[in-house]
Order: sequence, then structure tokens, then C-alpha cells
Amino acid sequence: MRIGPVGFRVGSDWRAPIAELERLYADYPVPEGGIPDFNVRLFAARPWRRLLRPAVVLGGDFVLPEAAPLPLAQGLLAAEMAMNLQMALGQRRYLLLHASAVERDGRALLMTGLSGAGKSTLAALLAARGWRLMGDEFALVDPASGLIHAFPRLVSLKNEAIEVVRAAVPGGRFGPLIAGTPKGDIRHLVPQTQSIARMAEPAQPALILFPRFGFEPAQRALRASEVFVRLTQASTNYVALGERGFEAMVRLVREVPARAIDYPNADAALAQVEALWGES
Amino acid sequence: MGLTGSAMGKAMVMQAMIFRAEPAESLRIQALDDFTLIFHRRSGLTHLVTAPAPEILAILQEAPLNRDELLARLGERYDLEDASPAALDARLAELIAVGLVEVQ
Amino acid sequence: MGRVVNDAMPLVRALRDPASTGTLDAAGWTALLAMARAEQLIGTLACRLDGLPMPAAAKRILAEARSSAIEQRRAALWEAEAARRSLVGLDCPIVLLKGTAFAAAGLTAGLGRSIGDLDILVPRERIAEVEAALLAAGWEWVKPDPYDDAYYRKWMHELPPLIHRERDRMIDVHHTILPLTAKPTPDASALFAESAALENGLRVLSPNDMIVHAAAHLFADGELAGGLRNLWDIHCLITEFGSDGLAARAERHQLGDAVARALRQANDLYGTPIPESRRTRDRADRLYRRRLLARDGWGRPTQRVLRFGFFVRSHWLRMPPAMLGRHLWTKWRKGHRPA
Amino acid sequence: MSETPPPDQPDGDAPGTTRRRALMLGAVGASAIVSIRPALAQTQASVVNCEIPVPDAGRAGSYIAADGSVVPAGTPGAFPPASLPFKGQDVKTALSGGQLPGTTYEQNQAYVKYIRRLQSGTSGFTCFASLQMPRG
Repeated sequence: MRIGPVGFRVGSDWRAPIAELERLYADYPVPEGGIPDFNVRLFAARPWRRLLRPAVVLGGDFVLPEAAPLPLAQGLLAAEMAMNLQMALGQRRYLLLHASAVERDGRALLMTGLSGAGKSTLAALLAARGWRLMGDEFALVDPASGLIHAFPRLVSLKNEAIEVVRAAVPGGRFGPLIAGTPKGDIRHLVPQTQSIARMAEPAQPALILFPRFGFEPAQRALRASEVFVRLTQASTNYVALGERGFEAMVRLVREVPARAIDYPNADAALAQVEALWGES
Repeated sequence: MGLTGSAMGKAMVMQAMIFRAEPAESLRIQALDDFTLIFHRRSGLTHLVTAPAPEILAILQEAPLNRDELLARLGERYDLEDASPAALDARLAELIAVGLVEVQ
Repeated sequence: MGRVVNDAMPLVRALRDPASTGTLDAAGWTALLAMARAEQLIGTLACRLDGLPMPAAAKRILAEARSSAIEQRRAALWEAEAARRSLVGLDCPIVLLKGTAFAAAGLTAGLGRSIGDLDILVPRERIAEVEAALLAAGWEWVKPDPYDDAYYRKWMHELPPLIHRERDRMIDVHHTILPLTAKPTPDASALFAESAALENGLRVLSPNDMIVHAAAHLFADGELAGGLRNLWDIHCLITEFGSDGLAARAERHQLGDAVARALRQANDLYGTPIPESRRTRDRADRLYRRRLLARDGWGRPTQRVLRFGFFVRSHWLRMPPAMLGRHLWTKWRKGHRPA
Repeated sequence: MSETPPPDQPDGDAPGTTRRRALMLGAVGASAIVSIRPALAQTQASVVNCEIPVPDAGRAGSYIAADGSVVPAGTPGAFPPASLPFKGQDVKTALSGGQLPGTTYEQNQAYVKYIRRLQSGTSGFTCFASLQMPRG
């Protein structure tokens, strides 16, 4: 399957995770020329663990030695994690930012922050209000043009966010509820049609937000140096890209305004985002 | 280098050394705000620095100097509020540790 | 998915004869790229295939691999420079080994090669000074375990690994090219005597010693993990420098058998030019070949039993049986079970 | 591309500057340089699902002393090894004041000290390091 500009091939010792992927990624194209950028393999830690308490080890071109296996019931999550891992460790074409991205009028809004800051949730809610979802996990910066490329994989919703987004996206296509993961309950949402149909369209970055959930509404402008450090920490391949990465990052922090925003609930956040977007 | 022994001994060693900066073409320097970014082409590493690191590099790029010469040069160009050799030694040691300055 | 790929021959063929990739279909390219990544040869492959016609996706992936190799090379050379600056006051010969040496000396073996840790060789009698200077310059011990530490110091040919606390890069400081417990005893002083100085004062081994070292690493020490890459190094070195005087040099280091096997395998897999007289195979050659090629089209290791056999063999080679027993017993008591 | 790319020069040194700029060399113990380090993978996979064995596999069976150091099995006052590796999420909670599952108060303190002392190259280190990242 192809997500944005990146092709994947997923293999598994079991049929179930593949069947779920096939259903949820049905509308996605195949890798360019049939040659994927990355391979993902879900395999059993020991041959007998295929059947007996089946546990899925995340494999692929790039692996972390300390990733723990997941139960087979969480096979879809394992596949998503392994795909993310290939991007985090192996992506060299684009500067990779651990951020969600949405687009309107050809301009992109990037949101990055600590886990639980709500970047996936906010991106899904903005998409429900007409924005184009470009991705809820990674934003890809093209070092040559400075444009943001989409990586609209399945939106990963956690715990309370699942109900919030289900209410906001009545006709949404969801994956199965995966309970009891290391991050609590997880449910995947298939991005809206326009998000998949237009995934090859890049956008000009226009605003970078660092949201924080659970605080009274507040916002502050960030200095370029602080944005630079925060974004290099949010990038897994900044150093590996060398001078191309430096140029792309400098251009981003110089040209794109950045704000930290605190918000107590989704409605307040959406109001703040729309207001800041109007100014930018 | 093997800098061991007392701080006094260290200061005397620093005093005798000649310092050379990485050449200008090896550095991409971008002043952002109070901080300046330095991309070091030879190592591929990025350093975020504050004053007086860019000023020291600029002077040493003109010609290698020993510490006292460097201190004098800084004093000519800037209004030095704390012309302490020990502080300059500390700044030089940092620049040496990241490889932007080399002992000749 | 087309035919099943169950050994690494597609990778070997592509390296040996780049134009042969002209007949690959999408599945063939996919398998080739996956196994090249797994064998850490994708940068090398990218350099070999540069300029040949190929599908756009493969071209793009290989272009990324090439630029990634350039960044790895930059980081490796900088690491060598950092070590040089930290050790310059000792006035001690520092010989670069393996990938960093190939890159620093501008050899074909260095083209696109992935380079991990920095490996250096210093005279055994200077190793304590080197260790102290590195510790003073920001390197730290990776493993604080006293058993491992004592084991290293007593029996290994290198210091326990050090890592730089700011740059997160490892350095291995060797004083010879095989563990002291292994049967062959290479002539370390000869390694220094024939080494050549680079412009910056760092040194590299003579071409024949580079080949001997690569062969020792491959056949007299390791369990052949990453063997195709090591063998490619040997292929490039022989292609670039020939094999004159190599046999005598190998004998001097008591590594005649390992070098002879390396030559045969390189000739067999990569078509390396070697003298007719050195092509007579022995019965184990086929096993070695199967072990070297144990990789499938998903980049997965294959041949579990054979791999395990070579793993045991690697320990066997490094130490006499009684010591091996003691070593494995200590490791076992500490809960180190084979995976 | 911006219309006027900023020059690759530190500001303020322009030739012809008449008034001399003030400059501080700073305190001896202060720092004027921060180097950008390679960030480890900060995906869900690495941060929350990774594992930290206590102690690491190479020293399995050894005890953990109250100060977090690894000591021979049976050392008085030290704690036996954890039976299962800890999950990233548990460690994250413990690092911010919570308790590792199945531990007593003192045992938890010792284990957390051990984890804080993990070094690169030791198993569990990449997991610990990614937990330390300011964002995840």
C-alpha cells in the first residue's frame, strides 16, 4: 500500500492482521511501480507462538531491539507501529516531524507536542470541519521545496478521544476497538475520502502549534531558537539528513510562525486554532 | 592533550596553546535570536550557541591566536564586561570539545 | 508475488554484474532492496548501480541510500578526527581499521559502505594511555560489568567498547586483530611496521594486511553475520591491489587458511580475480557459501541450524575448550540463555 | 523560498559598526553551546511499548543495591532482580513519582535508580532514553 509518497509491503505469519489492513486501507493505492520503500514483517517470536498465546514481534527493514511483542489481538496496532518505526528510523527523503498536519487553501497547519497533547484528536476534529487531514503522526518536509507532504495513515485515537471523535464524525469508518494496549484503548479511523484522494498534494506550511491539553486557555509566541530545538527533538531523522535537514529546519523556523497553546477541552482548542489561523 | 592536574596547571596549559577555528567554509551560521545556529559541515552536527561563541570563532577564523591574544582582540572589538581569562578558557574548552576549535 | 527468493544470490548477482538488474521485475527489485538492507549493503549497491536504467521507485530508494551513505561516511571520518585530536598529545601510532579506513584512504571498498563503530589499532603497550586520554575527552564505558571487563582485559584483542557521551558513537580500541585466545597469533608489530600514514597523521594498514584482517574477521573470528559485506570488502581490496605477496603475508600472521578461504569465496560469489592455483575448494566451502547466502526476499535470516552451528563455532575459535566451558558457565549462571 | 534569504553571518559584526557592542564571556561553569543530538525514535512503538529488564540481560540474576548499582546475587540489603522486564509506560510513571508494578517502596527506589544509571549499549537504554525525550 502507499501512504502519501511512501510505499509499504506488509507480511505476517497470521492472516488476521493482513485482513484488517486490507479492509481499512482498501482505498489506498499500491506502491509506485510496485516497489515499496519499506518492508514490515509481523512474525512469531518462536515457531510455537504462532498458535500458543500468539505474540506478534515487530519486524522490518528497521527494527528497535527492545520493542516488546504484542498479543495477536493487537495485530493491527502492531502493523501500524511497525510502519511508523520504518518511517522513524529509515526515512531519508523528507525531514520527518512527529506532528499532525491539516490543510486548508493549500496551506498547512502543523501540530506537535507530547504524547497526549491531542495532536491526533485535534487533527481528526479539524478534518470533520472541512480541513483536509494530511496526517496524524508524521508530517514530511520536502528539503528541496520546503513544502509539507501528506502521510495520511489511519488516525490513531486513544481512550476518551475515541468517543469525542465518533460523535464528531458520524459516518466515520473505524477499525476494531483494541483494548488493553500499553497506551490504553486504541481505535483507528480511516481518513476521509478527500484526505486519501488528494494525498499526493503537498501544502505550504503556514502555522506551527504546540498544543497542551488540560490547562486553562492560553497561548504564547515562541522564539525561533526554541522552535528549532523543539522541532529537532520531534524529528527522528534531522541529524541523519545532514545539511539538507539543517536548511529545511532553518527555513521552517524562520518563515512559519509558531505558537504554544494550552486548552481545557476540544471546543476551546478548535476556537483557538481557528482564531490563530485567521491571523496567520 | 591529557589535561589533568590542578585548575592552575590547566590554565597554564591553556595559556601556552594556539587555537585555530574551523574554516568559514566549513560552517553555516544562522543567527536566530539570542541564539545562533552553527551547522558544522565536516561533522554534520548542529550546535546552538550564544555569545561569545560566534564572536570567538569569527576572530580565530582570521588567524590562529593564543588565549591572551584572543582576549585582547575581543577587548578591541567589543565592550568586554568581564575580561576574565578563566571564563575565556571555559568557552574555548567548550568549543574544543565540540570540534569547532582545534589546538594547533 | 512471483517466485520465492530463498537465498541472497540476487544481491550477489547485482553487485557482481550490475547490468543484470535490467531483467528484474517489481518483485525482483523489492527482494533485492530488502536483502541489501538486511546485509547492510544497500549503500554499496546504490553506488554500483548508479546511472543504470531502473524503475523510478528503485532509483529513488537507491538515491536515498547513497545520500545516507555519504552522511555515514561524514560521521565516521569526523569520529576518527575526534579521536585523533584527543590522542594527538600521546604521539602514538593510530591505525584506522575496517570501514573508516577504507573511507579515509579513498578505497573502492569504502564506496557507499555503511560504517558503524570506529575501530582503531594502537600498540599494546600504549593502550592504557590511549584509554585514559579517551576517557578524558568524553568517552565512557558502555558496560560496567566486572566479569565482562576482566574478561576483555585479559583475553580480548581490544578494550571493552567505549561510547562518546555527546555524540553517542562507539569506539573499539584494538591492539591486534584477533582475540589472544584464538589459535592464530597475528604479528601485531608487523601491522604497524607496514602501515601507511594519511595526510592528517592517522594511519591505515597495508593493502595485504587489510585483506588479512578482513579475512580474519570473517573466517577466524566471527559467526559470519554480515559476511557478504565483509566479503565484498575483500573483493574490492583484491580487485584494487591484486594478491601479490598476500599468501606469504597471511602465513606471517598465521592466517593462511582464513585468507585462502576468503579468496575462494570471493572468487566464487563475486568473481574476484585470484590465481588459478588458489581455486581448489575444500569440502567446507559449500557450507560457508550457504551460510553467507542465508537471507530471503523479505530480508529475513534463513538456515537456522546452520546459523547456530556457526555461532557455536565462533566461540569455539575464540578460546580453548576448557576456557570456553568456563566462559559459558559464567554466562549461564548469570542467566544468559541462547536466544 | 523567502525572497531575501538571511545572510550566513552572525549579526552585529557588520563592518563600519561605530559603537562597540557589549559582550559577556559568562561564568566559568556556564555553557554557551548546546549540540543537537540525534533523537531516538519517538513513535508509540519505542516509547510506550519498549521494555527495560532490571538488570540487563548481560547481568541477569544479579541484585540491585539501594543506590541502583548492580551487585552479586544475595548481597545483603540489595534487591533481587525483577522477574519480568518493565514496560516503557510503567517506567515513565515511575520516573515521575509513581511505583513500578509488583515492587515495594524501597525496591522501587533502587530499580528507578538503576534505570536512571542505564548507559548506552546496555539493554533497555534506548527505551529509557526515548522515555526521557521531552516529547513522545
